[in-house]
Parts: sequence; structure tokens; C-alpha cells
Amino acid sequence: MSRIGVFVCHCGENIGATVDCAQVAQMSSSIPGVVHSVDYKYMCSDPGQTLIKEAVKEKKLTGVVVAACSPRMHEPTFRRACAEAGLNSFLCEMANIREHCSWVHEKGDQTTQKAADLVRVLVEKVKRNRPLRPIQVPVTKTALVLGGGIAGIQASLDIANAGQKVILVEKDPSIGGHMAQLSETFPTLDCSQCILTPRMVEVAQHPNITLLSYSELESLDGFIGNFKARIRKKARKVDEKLCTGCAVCTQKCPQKKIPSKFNAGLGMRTAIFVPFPQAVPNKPVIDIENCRYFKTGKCAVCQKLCPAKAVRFEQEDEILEIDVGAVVCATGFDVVNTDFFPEYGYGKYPDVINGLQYERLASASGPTLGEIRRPSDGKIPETVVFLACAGSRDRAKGIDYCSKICCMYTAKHAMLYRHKVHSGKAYVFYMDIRAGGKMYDEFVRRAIEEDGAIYVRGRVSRIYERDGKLIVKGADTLLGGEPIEIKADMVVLATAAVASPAAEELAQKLHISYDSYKFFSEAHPKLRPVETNTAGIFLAGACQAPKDIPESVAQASGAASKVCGLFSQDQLSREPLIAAVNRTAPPQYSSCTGCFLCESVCPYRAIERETITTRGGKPIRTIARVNPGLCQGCGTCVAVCRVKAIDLDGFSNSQLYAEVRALA
Amino acid sequence: MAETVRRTSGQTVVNDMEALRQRARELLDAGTVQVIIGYANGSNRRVRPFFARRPEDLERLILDDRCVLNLAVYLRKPEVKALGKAAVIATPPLLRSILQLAAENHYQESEAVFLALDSAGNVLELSSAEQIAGVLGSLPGSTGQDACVPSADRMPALSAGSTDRQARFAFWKQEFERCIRCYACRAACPMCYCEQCLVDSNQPQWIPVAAHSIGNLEWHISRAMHLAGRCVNCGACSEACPAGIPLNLVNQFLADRIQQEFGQKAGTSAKLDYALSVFSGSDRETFIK
Amino acid sequence: MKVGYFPGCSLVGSAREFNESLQAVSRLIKLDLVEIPDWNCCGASSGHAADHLLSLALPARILALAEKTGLRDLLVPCSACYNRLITTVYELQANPRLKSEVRELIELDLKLDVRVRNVLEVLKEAMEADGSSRIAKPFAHRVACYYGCLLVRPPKVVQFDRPEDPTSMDELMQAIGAEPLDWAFKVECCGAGMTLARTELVAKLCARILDDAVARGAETLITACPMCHANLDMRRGDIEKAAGRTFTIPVMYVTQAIGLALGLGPKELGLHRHMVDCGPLLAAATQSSTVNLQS
Amino acid sequence: MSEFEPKIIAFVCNWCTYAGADLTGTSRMKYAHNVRVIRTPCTGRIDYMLILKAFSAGADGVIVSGCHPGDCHYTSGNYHARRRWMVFRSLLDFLGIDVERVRFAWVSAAEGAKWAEVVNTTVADIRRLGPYTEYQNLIGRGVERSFQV
Repeated sequence: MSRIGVFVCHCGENIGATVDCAQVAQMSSSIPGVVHSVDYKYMCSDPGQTLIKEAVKEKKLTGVVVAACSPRMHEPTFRRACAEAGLNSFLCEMANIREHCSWVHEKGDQTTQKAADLVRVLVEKVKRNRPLRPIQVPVTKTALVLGGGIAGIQASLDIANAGQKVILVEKDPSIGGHMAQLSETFPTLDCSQCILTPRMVEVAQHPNITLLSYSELESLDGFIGNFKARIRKKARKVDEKLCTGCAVCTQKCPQKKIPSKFNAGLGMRTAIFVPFPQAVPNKPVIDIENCRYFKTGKCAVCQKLCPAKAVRFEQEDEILEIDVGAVVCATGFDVVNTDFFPEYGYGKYPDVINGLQYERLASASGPTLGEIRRPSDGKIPETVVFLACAGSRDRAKGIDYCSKICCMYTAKHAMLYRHKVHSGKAYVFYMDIRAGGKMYDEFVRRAIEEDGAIYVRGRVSRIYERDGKLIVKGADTLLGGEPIEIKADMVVLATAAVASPAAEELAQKLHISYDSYKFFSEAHPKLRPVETNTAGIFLAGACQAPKDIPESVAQASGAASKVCGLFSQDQLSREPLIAAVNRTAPPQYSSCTGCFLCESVCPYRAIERETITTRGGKPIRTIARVNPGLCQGCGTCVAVCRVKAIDLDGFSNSQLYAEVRALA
Repeated sequence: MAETVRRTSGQTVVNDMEALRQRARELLDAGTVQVIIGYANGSNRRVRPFFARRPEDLERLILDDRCVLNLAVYLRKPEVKALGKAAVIATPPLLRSILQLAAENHYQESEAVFLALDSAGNVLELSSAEQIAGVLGSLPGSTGQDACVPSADRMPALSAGSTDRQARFAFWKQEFERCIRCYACRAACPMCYCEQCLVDSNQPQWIPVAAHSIGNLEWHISRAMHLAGRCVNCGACSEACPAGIPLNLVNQFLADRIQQEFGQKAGTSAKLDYALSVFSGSDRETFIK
Repeated sequence: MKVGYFPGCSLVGSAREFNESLQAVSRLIKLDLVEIPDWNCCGASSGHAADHLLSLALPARILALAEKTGLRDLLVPCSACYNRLITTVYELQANPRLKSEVRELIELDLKLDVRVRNVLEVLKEAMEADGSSRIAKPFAHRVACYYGCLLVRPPKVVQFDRPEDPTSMDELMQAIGAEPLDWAFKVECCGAGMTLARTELVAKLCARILDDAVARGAETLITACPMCHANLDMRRGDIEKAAGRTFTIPVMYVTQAIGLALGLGPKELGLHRHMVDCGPLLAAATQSSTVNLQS
Repeated sequence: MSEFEPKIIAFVCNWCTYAGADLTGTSRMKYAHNVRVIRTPCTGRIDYMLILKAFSAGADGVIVSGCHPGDCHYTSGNYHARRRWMVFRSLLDFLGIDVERVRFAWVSAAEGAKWAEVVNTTVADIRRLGPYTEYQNLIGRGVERSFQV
């Protein structure tokens, strides 16, 4: 039989002025199961709490209802008080008679009656509470970082420097990501590689970081603190341990005309290659699609010439299984190519290039060694037109969002062009300039005012080639929509930043949600920007939304600190208000019918399939099981279950039923 | 009122009964199956389910438009399972329910054999959900109202265009008041396979068990909600109801609404596509203010 | 192949030769055109700017009459009419309330189950279906295919071809032995909507179209739109004034080019009705080998 | 005879509407006293049976409220709830049960004023509709009133 204590708080005048607290206590005393009921001026004060603690002990209470403010305010206070008196803290509930009653209604019998009703509801609820203990989950203190761009590098270093183990997985042969491709970086114009490569080397040498380059995630199972990752280490066809990085193979490979991805297609590489001279690890990879040996069975020049005998044609992909406690997803972004734009020639004009290609042209390590030369004939262009918002913020193109980085890098592009070609003309077409950020607007102003970039507010309707020039047709909307035409030698499209093509598949492997553009979704757009809805998986960088370098680094450090926070505990403690599937006596074992209609409603994929077997291991039936490590307690499965085989602690079927009936 | 819409014509619609019997005989002879589940004449011009275990029993098998009871319910019964593997004389509604059961993990591949007639009168032998899904659309009578069960347009209070809520309430109140809570509807429904029905759980007692107005209404609302997005519209519930309540109308109405709103239809594929366990960000919400 | 046919006012007026050539070609490629009885104006010129409901009701009446013929496809050769009709289907399908309003207005049953088709897609289908038609005289000319603005836009409504760089007319021209050119003004506006209000602007726009076609070596422009044709052909004097130069390049309907290739005479195809003489083009030497249409 | 005072039971989610109603309180906005709030973790948890039980407990009107689409603390509970309500509401309407007595609303944690408005308009609507005798008459001679622990 329940022994419930009801404690009605006056909250000074806050409740007492409109609700007759003594009468509420009086009315509560007649609720079946209530053995103690008092009112007091300030329940949350020390004497108030002592009142509760003493009553718990003296009256041997099995449940406590504090009728006071919102549980969002003082529930922890009163639960702690109960726990100190020896009552399980989950046997304490609050009736909200302040925010939901005294503050919103006038003084009167009806308001007092409402307060008494609310108490009755919570008494019926607390009668059906059961003692619970916070859930303890062990933590594997190794982080998996996916993606070796600047965000992944930063996150890895931060976690590793905090003394935790990191496994960094990069799909390409080298880490560095898009940042390694950039020329100079806004707003300071320092050389991208100069600031990045020391970090890359640090990653390679860090004792706490295991770098798995040329590798991809196959699958991820488990839950926070206890993930199991399967990683495919793609065959390099080169023994990394033996290779000294002498580069004889890459110099002698006869297959030399393969467009280099690192150079955005503007330069060529060999079939056995290192993506760029500063690559980490600086070990080559054989591209078997283009390798003469793999295509014809003849050649093997690299193998013959390798002084370390490191070339291994027979090497196969390897699958590694790793236990990790947290995952940082930093898989980055992509930019759409020029062939996305029919109105700009479907990519058929070689001198219409995208921003990434321009970065390679402007980069000292690029195919032109940093001289701005147009791809078609290598001439130095006299007029260059830059188009911001190529695809971005364009509903007709299906990309509604702003790519965020283009305004700044376009200003930088125009500036770099003017620095390198003093006589050249740089036009920039823009919709509006979004230069929010420290020293950002100043940077754009500098491009316009000091470096003479000609900014035209308007959009370009068409680009076509005529007499060796690219005719750029647009409108200047600041000058009354006057149509203008520019005869350009080269056009640079600041093409939209989009999610990387593998993003959707990866999100499904990680069980994290993504938006309609395939960017990964954060748990809360404002307050939980680095977490995902799957506990233990964090986001860093442009896989979440287009971002520039400082933002990516900041988010990566944020994600790293979340991981370190998680790893600072040996066990995780979680609120135990979670769902569970009932178990009953044989032959049913559970009232669960095994229809699994609940499986897809769970936002956390916490519903698993559990096969009940005989002692001999013979399967009897398969029923649902809620993984307590994953369940967050929303209860959607409970409402979907026809037979009520699933129930949720704290909001159980019998509790909610009794709460409603308490109002009858 | 509902009595008037019951059809008991008993016309034979199947001329290829002999072909069906022949195939059933072969299956029994070969030992592929141990029992044939079909229909036979019962008393009082009614049909009854029939379990043929010997070849000579097969002569009693019939198939006509009175055969509405959904034989899929027997596949899950332990006493039927104990007879061995079964072949079932299949109508399109039965096959639809097998697909839905498969989607809900309650029919395993090759658990039984289904004998159906195609439009040319050939006997099809189906056992996997994939086979069923493949032929279902082409079977005779597989579209439209294929059960001889009540249809809404014959109920004045429910007919299209009726906006009289109180008339609807009065209609259903009267219908449900006749319910004696025998749960024949539940027993006849292949989708009501739960071992412990909500109405049988008493902690808490969600639905009053006594046959009075409120309990009856809550029972029928629950039944409809539990079948929403799962009912394959076989009509067996109405056929089974001794009080003649046109129960399938409620299920059919929700099935239509779900198809309109969410484009999902139960019993069309063995892949789980349950309208109430998925959602779309663009679901209509004009009623939410 | 049998389709409903809505010529619209241009094809019985200023663009008679489009109608004549379409009818002549249709006979040869076994395309049966069933003219919608009692058709009315589609409201393209001013109706759609004046009153939204009217702009839907006018085409809706044509659609309702077309439905009565029981034919699935309705050929609308004039691209302005095509645009109005297909837009009406799009808007009314999306808005049942508006649809019932329009249905009351036109007092006809309206199911919206007729497919509104333009001349390019119907010709392509008919020519492919009629495998027997043979090219008598390949139209061996360099042509600039000019689609104009209405055939391909707005893309979500018409859902035809690539909006910025359509190719369907180019393919038709290739099939009759012509050499379609890659040029920059395929879907540029000729300014037809402003032809009376701001003639000098229209002349300027047209001049640019002609200029690019000529610069790339086109011998003739090919069009499928009576409005474009009228502007580029009849306004030639204004265009030349605006450009400060002369243009001798003729402008032909797609059906006229096909007709010539199928062996029809210039007169049957109404070529004599053009302002800009097609004579020199026709006089130019042409090969006379026979090519199968589908090759 | 005293004026009819509607009895309203509200099922709200913990993260948005419950917090929104707290905000109404901290902002000291006044609203009708007729509502009794039952807290649930998420609209996804709100079983249609609870709405039926509220009516059989004598409620004249029911409010069901939670986070706006896209704001669900559990990402998608409210989307699932929305579908279930759509189906449930259609069913009630088909059976002739007055759907005007169930008010569905999205009230965020920031919408204190909206919560007051939702309660006030619901109370006004139910006042206009009158006591829900149609349903309560079904309950008959207190079959369920005998409920005790």
C-alpha cells in the first residue's frame, strides 16, 4: 500500500496569494494512499526540505509530491532531498501549482480546486513510480574521426593532446582535404599549405593518433561509449612500411596523362602517385583503373625500379574491426562542377572554371606554379569575370541555401588576380555581399577599394563564346537593371558548396539524420550544434553545412571537447526514464508480437530484434528489445505498440491512465 | 439496417474447381503438404472452413462468392500447425493478408502453399511473398470491392456528401450497441494475431470489457486504430459479426484516408510500409492550430 | 498517329504558312490532325495579363472541347498557345477549387486528361512512328535552331527538353540532313511581347539573334513559334535599322524545312509568304540522295 | 443555475508546450482555469487511448500539444504523432464524434502567449458547444467510475 506525502508550498505570496494552500493540503489528505499532507511557506528552503526529509523518515513515505513551482525549476532540489532521506529520488514528483496555476489564474475557489486537482494527478502518478537507478554504461576511450581535412585534423589533435586515443580515417591517399588545395586564405592571405602542413605532420607523428589513410568506414554498430567500427583499408598496392617515399616510381611511371583530382583536373599525374608533394603519409598509391600493369598485365616499371621493393601488386583490401567510444564525423563537402550550368555552357568552355580550379591556378604548388593562366591556351587573361552565387540561393537549381564561403573567396580571387596581373580587369557579379566575420568586410572593401575589383550587383544570364572571347551577359541591377556584356578571357564560377556524394550513405551507416541537401543534422540548431541526435556521434566542419576554415576549426575543437568530456568518465550515467519491452512467463515470454512496427518510429534506432531460445539454443520467437544505451525515452514506440508490450518508465501506461482517471 | 446489405447469393463463381482439387490432390499425394485448407458447405446455406487431410475429402471443397472468411487466420493456430504444412485455397484478399503478415514478420517464406486461379483458369501455386506480390494484381477480382461485404454507399448516414455528424453518430451508436463483445471480428481477422489483445489487458484496463455503450465504442475505435494502415479489406470481420455490424466500413474508410493522405496501402508488398511508423515532413496538418 | 489539333489564331492569320506546311507534312508522315471544333482564343496576348481567372478559363474551354474528341494528345503548334494551355493544366491540376470555379465558368466538363503537346515532340513521334517516310531531298544547310522562350519555359510546367540548351529541334534537323549549329541564342527572347509597344527594343533584341546566327555561319534560322517568326521576318526593316547592317538570312518554320526535305514544293509550304526571300537558299545546290528518316 | 464550466484535459510534451506553459506563468499572463495539464515526454508518447480516456473521465474538451514540426526534442516524435492524429481524427469524424472537442496545437517553449490563447479559445469553443453529454451519456451508470486503486 502506498504511503504518499504531499507538501504544498506557498512560495511566499507567489502561490499563497491566489491558492488556499492549507485547503489544498487538507483536500490532499483525503486522497487514498496519502498519509501525510502539509503546507509551508517556502518548501525549497532548508527548513522546508527538512520538513520533507523528516516526514519521509518518520512516516515511512513511499512517495512524495511537492506542490510548488515547475519541475523544470526545483525537481532536482526535492529529489535530492528525498534521496538524502533514503527515498529513491525517482519516487518524488512535483505538482506545478505556480507557473500552471497561481500565476495564471485569479484568486478564487476554482484556482484552489485546480491546484488540488493537479496534486491528485501527481499523487496517482507517484503511486505508480518505481525506484530507478541512473543507467551506467562503460566507455571505450578511443575516438574515431572520419575525414582528414582541417576539421578532422583539428579534432584529432585536440583529442589526442588531451591524452585520448584517436583513429583518423581518410578516404584519400593523403590527409589535408580541400584546405590543402587552397592557395591563400582569407582574410589574412596567408598560404594555406604553409599553415596546414605542420598540422598534417603533427597528426602523422602523434603517439595517440593512428592514421588510416586510403580507408573508409564500412559499418558502425553499437551505441555511445561502445561503438564497433569496421573500416576498409583499401589496397595501396604499396607496402607503406617499406616505402621510403623516394618518388622514383612516380617519376618513371609511363602513364602520365591522368587528370589530377588534387589539381581539380587542371594538372596531370601518373598512375602510381602521391596526390601532392606535401602529402601525409608521403607514400604512393597505385590507381588500378589507370595502371598499365593492371590493364594489360605488362609494365611493372615501378616494381622493377623501386629501391625498397615496396610495390605489391597482389595486395588486397583489408577490413579492420575497432572498438571506439565516440565518433567525430568531419567528412567535408564538395563543390558542383561547371557542367552543372547549361546557361554557362555545360562545362564545355575550358576557360569557364570553378573556384577550386582557380585556387589551383593561383597556388604556387599548382599546375601553373601560381601564375594565372587560362586553361585553354595558357595565356594570361586580361579580363576575368567572377560569378558569386553560381548555383547557391537558386531555387531553380534546387539549392536554396547560401554556400557561405563564396563571397569571401571570390573577393580573394579577384584580389589575387589583381596582385598577379596588374593590368588585368576583374569583374565580380554578386547578389549581395555576405561578409560577416572578423576582418571580413574590411577584406572585401580592400578588394574593391585598393585592388580595384569591379563589383557588379546582378546576375549573369548566359555565357557564350564568340571570336575567342567569353561573352558574359548580365544585368547591373544597381543601375536600373541595365543589361551589360563583358568580353572576358576567363570566367570563374563560385559554384555552390554541396554535400559530398557519399554523405547520404555515410549518414545511414552512422544512423544520423541529414537535411534535404544531405548535410548532416545537428541535434539542436542553436544549443547543440556539434552533436547529432545519435548520442556519441559529433559533427565537425562542412559536412554539417558550408563553412570556412575558422568555423570548421572552431566546431572541430567543440566536437573534440565533447569527446573529451565523454571520455573523462569511466562510466556514463544516464537518466533511466527509458522504454523496455515486457517479459512474461513461458510460453509467451513477452506480450510483444514481434511485428516490429515500432522499429522505424524510433528516432534512435534503439529497437533491436531479440530471439528467445530454448536452453538448447533452439529459437522460439523473435521479439523487440529496447537497447537501454540508445533509448532516450520519447515513448513514441509505446504509443505505437498495439498490445502495450513496450512501456516507458516515468510515463508508463498505468501512470498516464491513472493520471487521467484522477481527473474523473 | 445492416442486415439488408448482407449478400448470401451463393452463386458459384469458380468453374475450375476440378483443376484446384487436382492440384491439391497432387500436393497431398506427393507429401508436399499434409492438409488443404479451403471452404466447404456448412449448414444453413453457409460456408465453413474445411481442412482436407485425405484425397477423398477434396471433393467437398468449394469456392464461390460466399467464401469471404479469411483462411489466413488458421495458419497461425497451433492446432492447425500441428497438422503439418498446409496448402490454402487462396482468394486475392487472403493473398493480400499474407503479404501484410509477411511484412509484419508473421508469415515466413514457404510456410504454406497457396493455390489460386488466374484469369485463364490455371492453378497457380504460390508460396513466397515475392511470388504473391508478382501475380496479385493480375488475379481475377483482385481490384475493387472483392468481398461480398457492406459498402458505405448503402448507408444513408455515411454516403458521400453526408455532412450530418449527428446522423453518423446515431448510426454507429445504434450499430455498436448491438455488439455483444464476442470478438468474432477479432478471431476472423488475420491481422489480429496478438496473443494478448489490448482489450484483454487489465493493468490498466484500457477498455471496459462489459458490453455497454462506452466499452463497445472504445473497443471498435481501438480495433480500427490497430488496423489502420494494416487492414487489407478482406471483409471477414463483417462476415463474422453475429450482430451484423458493418465493421469493415470503418477499416475501409481509414484505409482510403491513409492512401489519400500518405499514398500507402496495406497488403500490396511484403516490404513493411506501415503508414503510422513513418512520416513525411510535408504531411498535411491543417487541423493543427 | 492521330491527335487533336488546336491551330490558334496565328496559324489562320499571320502564320498561315505554318499551318499550311504543318498540314502538308502531316499528310506525308501519316499524322492525322483532328481540329477541335468551335475553338476560341487562348488568351495569350493580353488575356493572361488582364485577368487570372479568364486566363485559365479560355484555355480550359479549349481543353474541355479537346477532351470531347476522346483523343489523348492535343497538338498546339503555336508556342504561345502551347504555353497558355499547358500552364492552365498545371495550375488547375494543382488547385481543385480553382478547377471547379473554372468548370462552372466554361459550363463544360473538365477532366484535364488531355496531354498538351508541342509541334517538336509530335513531329518527332510521328516521323518515328511512320518509318516509311523518306527524305527525298536532304535539307543540307547549316541551320540555327531558334526555340524562343515559350517552348521550354517554365521548366517545371512544360517539362520539355533542357530549358537552357534544348536539342529536340536540332535532332529533327539532323534527321532531315541539315547541320544544326552550336550557337548562343537558342532560347533568347525575341521580345515578341513588346513588339508593338517598344519596337526599337525588339529590333535590337532580334538583331542580336540574327547577328550571332550569321556570325556562326547559319544559312537559315529555324523556328517553331509564329511570334518569333513574325518578329525576325516581318520586322526585318526595323532590325536592320537598329543593327545598322543588312541581314539576308531567311527564317523558316521547322515544318517548312521538313516539308522541303520530304520533297514538297515551296508553294505548298507557303514559303512565298515570307518577307525575307528563301529563294537564294533554295537555289543553292542540294544533294539529291535518299536518306532514311531514322538514319 | 451556475454557468457551464468546461472541463479540459491537456496532454502536452515536456520540452515545448510544458515549458511554454511555464513561460505563460513566469510572464503572468492570465488564462481560463479550466485546463488540467498532464505531462508526457513527447507528443509521440500521446496514445489515442488517452484522448478517449479523457472523454470518459468527463472531459468536455481535450488539448493535445507539443513542439512544432522540426523542433521535436527527439527529432521526429511530433511527426509520428501528427500522422496518428490525422488518422484518429478522421476516424472520430467518421464515427460522428465531435472532432471540434479535440484541439491539436503546436506550442513552443517560447510561445507563452500562444499557450494562453490556445487554452482560452478552446475553453470558449467548448463553452459554445456545451457539455459533452453525447459522450458522457454513453458512460451510463458509472461503469468506469468505480475505478480505484
